[in-house]
Amino acid sequence: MSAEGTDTSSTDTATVARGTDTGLAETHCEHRAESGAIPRTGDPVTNRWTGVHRALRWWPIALLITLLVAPYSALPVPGLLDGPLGSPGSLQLLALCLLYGGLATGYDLLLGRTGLLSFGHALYFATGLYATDLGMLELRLPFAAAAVFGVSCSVLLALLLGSVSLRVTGIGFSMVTLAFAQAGSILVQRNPGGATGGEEGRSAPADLLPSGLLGIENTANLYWIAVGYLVLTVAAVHWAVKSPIGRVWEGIKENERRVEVLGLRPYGYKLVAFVLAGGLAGLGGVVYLLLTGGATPQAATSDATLALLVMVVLGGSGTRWGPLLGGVLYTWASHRLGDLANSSAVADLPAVLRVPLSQPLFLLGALFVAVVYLLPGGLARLPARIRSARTGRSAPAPAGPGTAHPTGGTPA
Amino acid sequence: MDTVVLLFCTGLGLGALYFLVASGLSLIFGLMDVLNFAHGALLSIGAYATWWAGAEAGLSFWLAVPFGTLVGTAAAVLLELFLIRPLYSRPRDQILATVGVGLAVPALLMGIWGADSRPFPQPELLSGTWHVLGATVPVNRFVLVAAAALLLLALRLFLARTRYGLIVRAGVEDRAMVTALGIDVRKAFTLVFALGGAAAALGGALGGLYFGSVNPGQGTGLLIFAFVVVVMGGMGSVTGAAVASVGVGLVQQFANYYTGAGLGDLSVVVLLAVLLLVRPRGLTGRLA
Amino acid sequence: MPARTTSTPSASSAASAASTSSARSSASSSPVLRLDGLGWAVRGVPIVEDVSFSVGEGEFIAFIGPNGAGKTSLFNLISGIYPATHGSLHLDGADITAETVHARARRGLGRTFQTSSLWPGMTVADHVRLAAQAAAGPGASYRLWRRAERYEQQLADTLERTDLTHRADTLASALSHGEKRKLELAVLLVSEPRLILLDEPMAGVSAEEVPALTELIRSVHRDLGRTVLMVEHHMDVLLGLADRLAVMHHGTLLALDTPEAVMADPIVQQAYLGEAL
Amino acid sequence: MTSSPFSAQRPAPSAHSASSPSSASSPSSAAEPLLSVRDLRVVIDGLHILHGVDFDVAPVGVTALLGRNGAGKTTTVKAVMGLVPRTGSIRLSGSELSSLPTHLVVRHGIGYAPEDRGIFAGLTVAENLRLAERAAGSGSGSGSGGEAGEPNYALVHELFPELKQRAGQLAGTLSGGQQQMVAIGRTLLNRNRLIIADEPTKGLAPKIVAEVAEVLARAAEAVPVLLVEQNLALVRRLAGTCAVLADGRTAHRGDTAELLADEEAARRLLGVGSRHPLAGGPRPAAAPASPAAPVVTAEVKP
Amino acid sequence: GTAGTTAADGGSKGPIKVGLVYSKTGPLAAYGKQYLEGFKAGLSYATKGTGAVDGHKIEFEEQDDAGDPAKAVSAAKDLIGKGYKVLAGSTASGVALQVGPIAAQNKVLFISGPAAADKATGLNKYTFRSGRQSYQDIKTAASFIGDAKGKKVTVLAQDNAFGQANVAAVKALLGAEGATVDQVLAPPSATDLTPFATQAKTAKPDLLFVAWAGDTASALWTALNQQDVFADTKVVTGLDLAASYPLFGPAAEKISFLNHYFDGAAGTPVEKAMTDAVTAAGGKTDIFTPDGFTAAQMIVHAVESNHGSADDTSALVKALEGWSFDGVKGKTTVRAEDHALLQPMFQVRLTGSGAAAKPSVEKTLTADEAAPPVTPMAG
Ligand SMILES: Nc1ncnc2c1ncn2[C@@H]1O[C@H](COP(=O)(O)OP(=O)(O)OP(=O)(O)O)[C@@H](O)[C@H]1O
Ligand SMILES: Nc1ncnc2c1ncn2[C@@H]1O[C@H](COP(=O)(O)OP(=O)(O)OP(=O)(O)O)[C@@H](O)[C@H]1O
Ligand SMILES: [Mg+2]
Ligand SMILES: [Mg+2]
Repeated sequence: MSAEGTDTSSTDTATVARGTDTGLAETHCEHRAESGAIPRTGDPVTNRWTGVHRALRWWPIALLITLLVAPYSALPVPGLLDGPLGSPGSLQLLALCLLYGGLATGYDLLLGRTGLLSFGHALYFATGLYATDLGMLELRLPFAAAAVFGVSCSVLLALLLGSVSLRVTGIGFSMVTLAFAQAGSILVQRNPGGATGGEEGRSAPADLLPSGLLGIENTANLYWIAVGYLVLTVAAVHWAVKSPIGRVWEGIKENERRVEVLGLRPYGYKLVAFVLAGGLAGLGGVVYLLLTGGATPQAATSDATLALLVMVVLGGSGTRWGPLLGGVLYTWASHRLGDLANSSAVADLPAVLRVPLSQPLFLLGALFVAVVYLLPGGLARLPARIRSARTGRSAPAPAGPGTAHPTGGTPA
Repeated sequence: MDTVVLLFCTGLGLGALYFLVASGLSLIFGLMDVLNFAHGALLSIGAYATWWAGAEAGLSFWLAVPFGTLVGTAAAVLLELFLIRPLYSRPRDQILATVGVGLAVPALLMGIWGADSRPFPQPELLSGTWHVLGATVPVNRFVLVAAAALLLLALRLFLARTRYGLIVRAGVEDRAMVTALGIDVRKAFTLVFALGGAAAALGGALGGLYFGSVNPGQGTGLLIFAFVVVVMGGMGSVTGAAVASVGVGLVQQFANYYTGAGLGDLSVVVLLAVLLLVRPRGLTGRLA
Repeated sequence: MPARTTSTPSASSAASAASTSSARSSASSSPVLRLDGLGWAVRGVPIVEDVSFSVGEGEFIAFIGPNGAGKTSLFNLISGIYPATHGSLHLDGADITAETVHARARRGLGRTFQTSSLWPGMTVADHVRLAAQAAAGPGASYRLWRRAERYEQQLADTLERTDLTHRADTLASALSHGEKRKLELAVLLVSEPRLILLDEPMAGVSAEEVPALTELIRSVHRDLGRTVLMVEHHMDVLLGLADRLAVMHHGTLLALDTPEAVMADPIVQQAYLGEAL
Repeated sequence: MTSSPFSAQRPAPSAHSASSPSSASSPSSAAEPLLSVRDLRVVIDGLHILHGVDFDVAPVGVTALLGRNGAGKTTTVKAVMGLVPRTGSIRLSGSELSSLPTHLVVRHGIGYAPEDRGIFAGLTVAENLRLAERAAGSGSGSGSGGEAGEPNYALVHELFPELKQRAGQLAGTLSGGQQQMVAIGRTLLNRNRLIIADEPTKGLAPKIVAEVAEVLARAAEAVPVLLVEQNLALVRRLAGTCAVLADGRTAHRGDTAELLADEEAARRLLGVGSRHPLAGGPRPAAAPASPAAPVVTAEVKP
Repeated sequence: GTAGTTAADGGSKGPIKVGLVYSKTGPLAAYGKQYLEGFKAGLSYATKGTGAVDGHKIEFEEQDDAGDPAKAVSAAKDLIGKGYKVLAGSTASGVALQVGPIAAQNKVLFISGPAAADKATGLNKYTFRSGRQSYQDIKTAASFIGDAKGKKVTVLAQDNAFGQANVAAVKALLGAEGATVDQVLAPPSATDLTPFATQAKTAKPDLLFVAWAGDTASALWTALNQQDVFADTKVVTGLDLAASYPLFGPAAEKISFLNHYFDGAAGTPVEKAMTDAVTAAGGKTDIFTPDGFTAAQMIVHAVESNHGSADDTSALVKALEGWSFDGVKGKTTVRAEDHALLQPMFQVRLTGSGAAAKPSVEKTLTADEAAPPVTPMAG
């Protein structure tokens, strides 16, 4: 890709010089439309890895096809799933896994792509969930309209609260988002005007849901919706991240000040990320409503956000597939760890082991600590770490003996 | 009038409870830049240890509280040595690791002692009431206020008078220069964590008095308000945390009572948002 | 060291000289940048004090001064990273004292940082693309979706100019320090700023690479006609480039004059060069 | 170590010895060096700041570390202290320091007065000093001694009576010179084997410069000093040997007096007047032109 | 009665599969444990120790919902997908209200457990309950007041769905009888309840009904005691599981309790059978053991009426609607109209406080006295 550019350099100097006269950067960018010579370099990975890797590049498609046909399969997956792949129970669990994979991917738009540590993402998820449910229950909207209403509510709320909380940065931002989400959670619990049903939640009205989404025999449809949500989220996030805006996000994540010095206002870009992530979470709430048949306040708690955080970190924040992987694994684990916790294998253990092992949340917390500690970068970076360990080049050079430096800082 | 007095006194008590939790949080953040999500867990550990010593092991309340505080301190030291210290160079991972501990510890407590509240030993001396200007105020609120005031005083004395306090104050300003004077800052970190843990555990023990019971989620429940207090007080400032604690406690108590729907929590949230927007560095101006 | 007492006449004479002694560019044009009594204090402690001067179109001013003299702080004030606590700042006649960092950048103020300030996880090409996008304005982020290829030409040219073409797909974190310095310049160039602030562009660059980098900076100044302010400790580099030399000391502008005059100034020698022989 | 109490007062050589600057390999001091630094390299954020610095600190008197602005002097000193990640060898009387964290380096008996003084602005003067106290027991784990006994407040207060008067004042409100006193005072408080002072006269009024010089000279009687300094008059006055850094490398090592006497070498290495002949031509080496001159004449009393 | 004399061929016919979706872990794990113990005892009792009906063995699979409705829904779908026609459990109201509709959509029988939400009554044709509902609690509470006319009743509750429902129910019930009903609502997250205790005291009601759930109960009782609310007001609240008795602190003896059940409350033969079975299994009967027991009774009855088949859910529903039987607490009826479970309730006092607190029945309300009004069946 280097060759094409070479011969045009002299003319370009002139262009640049001409640009100077106009003074403002905006204008001269327009008159360089002439020679769109070099192809967009695209994904850097493709340039580094060729051949086999190019073929392997299609694995997401293969995976998607596998996911799509899963309901037709009676394949037993002992240990992983309680029942054959295509059974309603398995499909329901898989659908939840995929939903959370999508939610985590959306959340990582903030954490891993823009560097925003939000502790209040569950609020937008819960907004989509409750607004859709209430749209049907209270406004008697048909499902599709209620879903649009629900997602719009999340988007608007994200826009409103995002524009406030993004005015502070760092830990302040985390705390404000946490506080807002806490307020939301309290509001839901408080059952204002009987709307949210408080701690009991509200189940979705069966009469307003499409009949194809009701009943156990239609679990596959719900599953496909979850697949659709995941594909949509992943596509939206990947597309956005690859887009020019995504480049700005990456810049903001890595060095916000530097982006500002280029003349871009990070606030707006962060807000876009916040609203997009909020909207995707809201849409996730709609899917969740379908999957669980109702809205319950657990969805709005700060624990729900923490769960997303755990998923993202588990899988690998800022990586392409990590959050998805983390979301799927976490959801699967939190459903199946319960089985482990209740299994007879655990019940027969001495109390020192049995008591902690019978607490799924303990297992999750401990697992999380272990991942943070042992797998910096999450599961998605594991192959790269193994590869670099094998080739002997410990990639992120763990500072040599001379760098022993307890505080990591230098006198300013 | 007596209602206002009552609200004021109990609001102070609530603020004192927040301060007991937030002081350690603030101290740890100030020196180490670690937002300790496991702080609620330390509180719960202190509360359960006190409860265990008092109710199960049959110790008197006056011995149970130091015991609980000691256990909480030990837990904090272990946490610092084994979890935080290896992650010194990875600040965000430190936060995440404490999140994990914050999830695991309450679950463990639940596994051992069940999810239900356990009645907390209440010494006769502290279960009565005092009459203040026509209001009947529970004595333990004053105990909390006194404990918080003592803690504030002790922390200020520690910071002002002791060598380690000196190290902590200097470390907040310039960590590297402290090491350049031949001081092992890591020891100060462990100490600060221990202190924070002790304060949290004491908060847990006295929180048991306040709630009359202990349950696994108690610490985590208080943590969010402690965070709010720390941020409002200006991260790292113990005095700022004290001021913010009192403010939050009073606002919450009055708002809970006087607004029909009980908007106490919401008003605190709004207070935080407004304060951060007006003064992004909190009350005392340290950089958030 | 009587720095403070003597600085006033020295600096003010320099400021008055700015309009006349500005170099090859049209002396008649109004100054690109004008500082009036600019100052910045942290908790009452002055870091930059009462700095006044103006920069003519196409001029090249080099800043020298001991470590901690406030050179970087002055650049931070000019680029808006620090808010001025005193004085005012005009870019092309417009008062920008209260403007944000990005607003100033949109007016054509570009800078590099003393410590390479890049996006370690982004490729070289993406750095340049991002800068091009920024130069095209916020709206370009959206427009670019449709017309991304237009900017590829600009990308190729910039990489060519900074000799980074072969590193286009390398992550910034994997570059050598000299390449990072070049990339900083590339990022700067592609946004085609009107006024360039370079903070120690040679810092950490090995001796072999210094001449090439110097040439690059020279071409930016001479060939592209950019106005440049540069902090540098390498005297040989800046003496070959600068039209005027500014000496910072204790946060004040000790002197601003032709290199020859400045180097001959005993006060400067005293304060900066440690001349005592 | 205190065998040569007046080692700081080497007679300024009057003769122009034609020592070639390239013969930097052998330091002039015959004795075993106290601190010996070899191939010190520092990379910060990918920037190579030191590319291999070699120098020795003589066991007595003052050793100067010279170089133009930005040459890497401060970085070298920070690397010795372990304040920046470093590679290479740093040996203090035979013990290797290059892998030690800062506080252990200090406990080997090094007092450090950083370039920016490293004063804790929010602490009082007394507290700043108190923080620097190293009790005899605190060195446990450092292996070698180098510190014992009570903090020597008497010495500090004798040298800087002002610090006693201003004990309760917040250090941040001190003048630059007073802050410098605190910084140097901190290094004198403990019985150190080496004191590293990074531009201790920077930003000081001439009168104070003279005082600081005197203090350094006195300190050097008891403890060897590694001095980073731009004030060549001061260097000439105090330092027996020196090392000159340029672009993060050692460019010269040798006798200070010889170097400063060699007009051409001094210009080339220290950048003084090399590219721009000074207005009045080269000044006579013996005639100090700076206001810091009183240093030279200040009588240093034992 | 049962027809199953053929214990020998118990395994020869296809088993009846029952899914239990309840809180094995999570905040309500203690209730879940009681429920399960009761269910096992009830199954053994109703099948006369055979564990089979008409030769069809009753097999039950446990699924943990950890109190999370989403998990419960997944578990329910899993079970239904595996062909389960009968579900039971639901320790938490949220779970009952989410699983109920799933059961209806898939036409399986669902017998809700300890979940007290009134909404679960009349939720749909397929949903039943084996425990009491809030309204029955409130009726029991109201029974303390005697003639309500002209009396002043204050409800002290948390401002959440549970509290609001209680306020509404008391208003509907006692308001209609001529009492003036007002409320003191505290935010659910409020930790300092002293001001609300004074508010309740200032209201000077004849009867203070405290509807409280959650971790602040102890703080509330301490506050009420300290503010001396008991001096001139009758205070009524629900008596929860035995572990909670000490939480009332010194106030324990001053409170009038309404109670669903406590160990030894009923004194019926069925209760004895239950207690014996549970004790033999190493458990301890408590407030929600009867809910499990009753659920097992209902399931066995429904299957029995269909000759050992659970395939026709409508027939199961038919069999249960209007069924009256001897339950743990006495005569118990499944009301046909809305599937409310009419059952006796208790007025209880505690003697002693702290760990020594012991409950004793003051008065037993008959099933009819405690019956909730009929709710029209929703769907
Ligand atoms: N944000 C800040 N807060 C407090 N003090 C600051 C801040 N930024 C800079 N300073 C102080 O201001 C002084 C000037 O620093 P500056 O970075 O501008 O110096 P410089 O001339 O660029 O030095 P160098 O050549 O070392 O880069 C220093 O003493 C520094 O410690
Ligand atoms: N943390 C850092 N990051 C990037 N560059 C640095 C850093 N510290 C020092 N430098 C650069 O390394 C070079 C050497 O700096 P150093 O402070 O060691 O010089 P010095 O010889 O002490 O200069 P002076 O005499 O002005 O104090 C300078 O160009 C400086 O800008
Ligand atoms: Mg600088
Ligand atoms: Mg220096």
